[in-house]
Amino acid sequence: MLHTKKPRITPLDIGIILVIAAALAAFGWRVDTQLDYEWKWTALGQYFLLHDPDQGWIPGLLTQGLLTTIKLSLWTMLFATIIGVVMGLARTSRSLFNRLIGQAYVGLVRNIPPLVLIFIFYFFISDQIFTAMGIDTMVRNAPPWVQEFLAITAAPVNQFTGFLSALVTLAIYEGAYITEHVRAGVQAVSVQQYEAAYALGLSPWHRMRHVIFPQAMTHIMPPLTGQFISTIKDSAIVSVISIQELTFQGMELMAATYMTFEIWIVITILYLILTVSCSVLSRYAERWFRRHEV
Amino acid sequence: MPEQDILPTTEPACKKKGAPIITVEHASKTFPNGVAALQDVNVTVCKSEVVVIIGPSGSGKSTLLRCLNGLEEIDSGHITIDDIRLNGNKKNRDIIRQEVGMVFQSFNLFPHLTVLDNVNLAQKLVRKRDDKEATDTSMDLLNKVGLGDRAASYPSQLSGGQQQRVAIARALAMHPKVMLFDEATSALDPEMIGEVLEVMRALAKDGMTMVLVTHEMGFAREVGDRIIFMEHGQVIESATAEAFFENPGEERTRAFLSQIL
Amino acid sequence: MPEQDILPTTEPACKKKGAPIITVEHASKTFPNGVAALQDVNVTVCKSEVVVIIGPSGSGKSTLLRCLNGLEEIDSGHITIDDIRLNGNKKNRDIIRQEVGMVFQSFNLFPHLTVLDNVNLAQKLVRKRDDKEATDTSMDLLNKVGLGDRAASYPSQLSGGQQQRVAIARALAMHPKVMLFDEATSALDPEMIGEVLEVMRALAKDGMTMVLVTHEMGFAREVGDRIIFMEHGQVIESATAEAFFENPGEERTRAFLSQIL
Amino acid sequence: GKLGRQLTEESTLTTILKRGTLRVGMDTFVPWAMKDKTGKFIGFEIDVARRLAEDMGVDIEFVPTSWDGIIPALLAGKFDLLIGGMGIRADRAVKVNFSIPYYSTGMSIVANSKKIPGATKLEDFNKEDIVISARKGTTAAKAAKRFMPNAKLRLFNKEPQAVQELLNGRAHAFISMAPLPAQEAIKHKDKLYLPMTGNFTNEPNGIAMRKGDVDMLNFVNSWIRATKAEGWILDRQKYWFTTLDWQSQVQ
Amino acid sequence: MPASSPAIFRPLQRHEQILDIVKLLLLGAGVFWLLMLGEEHLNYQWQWYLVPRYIFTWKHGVFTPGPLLEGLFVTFQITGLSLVLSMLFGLTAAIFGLSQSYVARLVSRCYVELIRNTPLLIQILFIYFVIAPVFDIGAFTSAVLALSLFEGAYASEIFRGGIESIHKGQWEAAYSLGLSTTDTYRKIILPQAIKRILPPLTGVLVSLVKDSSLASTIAVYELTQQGQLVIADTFLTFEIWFLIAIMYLAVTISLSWAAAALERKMNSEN
Ligand SMILES: Nc1ncnc2c1ncn2[C@@H]1O[C@H](COP(=O)(O)OP(=O)(O)OP(=O)(O)O)[C@@H](O)[C@H]1O
Ligand SMILES: Nc1ncnc2c1ncn2[C@@H]1O[C@H](COP(=O)(O)OP(=O)(O)OP(=O)(O)O)[C@@H](O)[C@H]1O
Ligand SMILES: [Mg+2]
Ligand SMILES: [Mg+2]
Repeated sequence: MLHTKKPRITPLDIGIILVIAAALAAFGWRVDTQLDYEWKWTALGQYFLLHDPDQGWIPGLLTQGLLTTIKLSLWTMLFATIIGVVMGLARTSRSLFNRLIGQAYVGLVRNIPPLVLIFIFYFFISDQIFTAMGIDTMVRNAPPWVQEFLAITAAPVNQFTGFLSALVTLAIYEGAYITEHVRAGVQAVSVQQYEAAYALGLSPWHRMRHVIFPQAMTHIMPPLTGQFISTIKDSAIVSVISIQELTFQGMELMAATYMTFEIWIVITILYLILTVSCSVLSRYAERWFRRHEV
Repeated sequence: MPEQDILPTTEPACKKKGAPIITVEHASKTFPNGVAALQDVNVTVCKSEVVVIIGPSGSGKSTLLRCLNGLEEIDSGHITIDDIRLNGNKKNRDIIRQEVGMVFQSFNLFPHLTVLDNVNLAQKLVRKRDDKEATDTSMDLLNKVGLGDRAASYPSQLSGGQQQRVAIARALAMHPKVMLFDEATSALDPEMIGEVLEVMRALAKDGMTMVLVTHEMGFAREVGDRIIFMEHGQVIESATAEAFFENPGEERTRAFLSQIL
Repeated sequence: MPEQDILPTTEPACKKKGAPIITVEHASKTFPNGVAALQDVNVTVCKSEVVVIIGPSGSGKSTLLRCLNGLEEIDSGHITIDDIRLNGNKKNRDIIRQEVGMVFQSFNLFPHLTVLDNVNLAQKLVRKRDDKEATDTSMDLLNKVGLGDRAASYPSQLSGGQQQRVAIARALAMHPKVMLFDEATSALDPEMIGEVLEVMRALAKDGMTMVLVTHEMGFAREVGDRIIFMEHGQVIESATAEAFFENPGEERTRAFLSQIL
Repeated sequence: GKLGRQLTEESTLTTILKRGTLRVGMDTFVPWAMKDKTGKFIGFEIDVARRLAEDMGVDIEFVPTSWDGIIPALLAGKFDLLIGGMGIRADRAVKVNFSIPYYSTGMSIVANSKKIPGATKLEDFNKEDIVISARKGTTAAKAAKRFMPNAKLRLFNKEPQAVQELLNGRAHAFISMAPLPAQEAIKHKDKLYLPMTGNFTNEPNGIAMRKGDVDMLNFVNSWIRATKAEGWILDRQKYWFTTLDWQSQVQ
Repeated sequence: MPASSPAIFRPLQRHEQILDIVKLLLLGAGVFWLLMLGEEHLNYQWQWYLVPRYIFTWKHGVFTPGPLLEGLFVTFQITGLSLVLSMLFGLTAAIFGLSQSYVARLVSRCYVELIRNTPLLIQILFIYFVIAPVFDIGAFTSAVLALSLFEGAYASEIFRGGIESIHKGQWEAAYSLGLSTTDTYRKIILPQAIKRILPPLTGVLVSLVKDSSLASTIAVYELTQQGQLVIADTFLTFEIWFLIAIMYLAVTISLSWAAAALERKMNSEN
């Protein structure tokens, strides 16, 4: 579309405004007449911050859920990036073996609904692996300061294995997408860069580490930050295996209070705040990675 | 040391200049798509000699150059550089890559590194020089190519001619015994070509062994000790610059020159 | 009809040729980035006149042409074509677009349509001609530009010169009153330029009003009734082709011509 | 002998005592188990589980688990006991061991007074154009299928969603374990009513655990007998199911 | 050797390829063995023989689809309807986003950002429990609506990218011939853009199949919901979940293959 004119009101503007106004009016009218619902916005405050006679001000249910969502997303992103980088490099490697592994991983994970993946992982794979590794006993017998540390950075001891299952599932799921970003990023670096590195006598590791990967990062950054936003969103799905993150806490709260609408709206806004601030941050990160471009 | 008698008659016996540093014997290469890019090529380059390869497009000039530092492998024949055989042995190849500097037509600077880091990188990683030593070498070379003041710039902030000079400095920083230039000026504007040719001229004067592919006949004539004319993957003629331009031995060469000049 | 007395003295009063068909009065345009591409431009083009605009790069030639068929809008001043004002009124603009044909430097053929469909499309959609009528007109024009036998080809199967001739036929099929050519030959190889110039020459002979931007001084001199020289968004000189090349009135024009010729 | 000692050694009971924590699986289900304002679990089943842990002399830990995955989670060892208002049913007993019932309850039904006014018996709901909402995987869903095979069944992951469906007038009735339907009818007097007082099924509820652990089963059964005899369980049942005193803890 | 790998890599020799494939098979066997080990530990009673009846039954020559097959069919219905609708939403949002109207651009931006920045699970539940009762929309329709709004936002970005990738000269040429904006879209821009849009759009289709599983949370009887119900009835937890995963895989992978074939065909046409 060519923008030949300065902005001015077009018939389309008026049409859209009318349609939106009509839709809102219809919604308002129907809510008023059809839906029997008692709004209780003021009751929401205590689910954010609560005054406890013994402990003073403590975070409410929703705040706890929000914190868990943030922690889970951060860890997931860390591990997903590691997985994605390793698998992405495998997918661009010369070895057919590596490429096949990468391909099988991506093909499998990206073609199964995350809901189904989570159930399978939660009940079957992660459970076996964690039990075999004795992680649960390890955490329970850890010194208090370690437990304290885990509680702050991840989850309290009693929810730790569940958290870990969710983390592993999500990391594997998001990792498959990051793998593809990494592959595309690496392949976007021109062959000439390989040749120049080669002609200077750099070893394959140095070539990757100092020449190819830093350049690939410029291409990888935008989709990677996009994936971080997806991770925050996708983490909602682990509520089905009762990880006490934002969506789960919200649903628990609805179960107890029946303030369905208020809570859905608040949760949506909380997710929006998380993801939007994330995309603002990512814009800075991208700019930093592009600093060599004038 | 290769035996002199197996070389074809067109190849000089390195009398004027030093001992042979590059010998290519019966080298052939066919790409997977069936193109025979090199067919029984024999070339000898002596120390401190400047050899210019010319020939029509697709004649195998770039392929020959790329084989010389192991970017491609020949199918049969031998390439020996500074007494080391390029025979698929990884160790040999790694040594040779360090001895042979290459400057590409498209510069191929690392865009994410500053000019200084571009020149420093391989010195530190391959030659294991410390930061100070590497930077000293780099700044010295950058000053030589007239870019000492742009050390902190990124490649994208430089003109094409400046970029190409950085690429030359980068290759020189490894102290190679041989420098290869593949159409090092053909991506440049006329006025930028001048800058780069100046640097190459200085190198030739300093006694650097150089093999260059170029379409600039004037330059070839000026700096080239010897001219090699290729076509269809074969060496058609190899002669001193003077002999080549004044009195080409082959009919084909004459036809080519008449078109170009 | 614009009043004649507001025109600057360099503009002719359309004595030799027909009545004025294009008048540009005090036209100015500044792009959002602050570039003043047109500054108080006054131009009159008479019926059947061939006006050639020349000038250094960035002088506003393309912008002027694009304003003439409403691809850009001027900020102030007036443009009148065939008694219709281009004043931001959508209906006027649509009429003018149909009266004014434009041929672009980069051809801009529709790659997913055959040559015939390229020429047919606007006839059917805008002029509402039925298929037979449109095809007759198209084939007639394609034959005229020497491409009758390529009607079923796709643009990608044609050479640049052929594509440009299709673009001309496509514009002509709308029976425009004025044709605009923006460097219609500069994307072409020398031998293809010939083909296209031939077509334009024929058009000029047939009495088509044409405004063209070109860097081909030889051609400008040959077909141009009048030459307009622009710089920095201003019309520096406007004179008959003969006067312009033999005896340019302005110092700046002389400097420009001495560089080019 | 040796084998007996090994069995004792491997019993969950020993594991719990060694670990010092009893892990109990449940799912949110008002007023059986839910979170209070501070995020602590409260409810009838929670009280039962706490008391059980107390009597064992160990700490308690709750593992909230989605209802449709709760039996696999038990099998997978995510918790030791399932104390979540699980009705004793033969098909479930194929997979897990049930204790003796510690209390009984039954299904009851609540209807929307606008959509289907004046219904008094189950047959009123056994029609093709009737929509009944319930929770996925519960005995309520089973009961609905058995008693009202003609009605359409709409199953959700959680009760509140099923109740919301009823309140929104998109379902005619909601079936769940008593006393939830009755409590809902009280809360929304103007919209909901109880077609019949009392329950239309009677279901014994037991504590579920993994198969093949005789010691654990025996222990739990003994505990139930003793606590029931004390009258404590009935007392708790009264507090949670017939009063609404606990509401202030939630809102 | 895919064309995308840097040319500097020597192509693999035949024996290296075979070696790598053997390595992969060994790895697969190793993973399988580990799984079997874990399974032993699990003490789970596998009852695969009970599973087929939930897919379909074949009695006296009469074919009766089981709940899972019926669920798959509903999944297809949701996917198909959502695909059509999401194309509509996507195209509208894309054209709004590219239009000159300020309000249209704002609406398109808000729509895309809002949808892409909140979880789909929340959107589905929100639409079903908040919007749908107001307008009296059913569960199936709500699912379709939520999914198509969601994928529509992604499709709109694909459309926008495809349309923007068409050279500006095409617009100019069309305008200078006097074509209207609508005609230009219809006859010039979209026919060209479609070739660049179609391959990434097949990705949307695969996402739709996958994401439709979330409709199970609002009581739509699609594949996942049917699976959950079968599990609730039979406690064949692992068998059914694995089976469902395989069913989804079969659908999505064949879609991906079809998409790849389509893309190849389009590339070869040019
Ligand atoms: N990687 C490759 N795969 C297949 N064929 C190749 C490859 N590289 C070069 N060729 C072919 O080998 C022949 C020689 O190519 P080369 O690049 O050496 O020519 P050149 O003399 O450098 O030409 P120019 O002057 O155009 O650079 C050409 O026909 C070319 O198409
Ligand atoms: N869309 C635009 N936005 C901003 N500036 C523009 C735009 N189009 C052109 N310009 C600027 O306006 C000035 C005139 O441009 P124009 O294209 O008319 O020059 P020209 O005479 O056609 O030059 P050339 O001979 O290179 O085609 C230039 O400085 C150009 O950078
Ligand atoms: Mg070459
Ligand atoms: Mg121009």
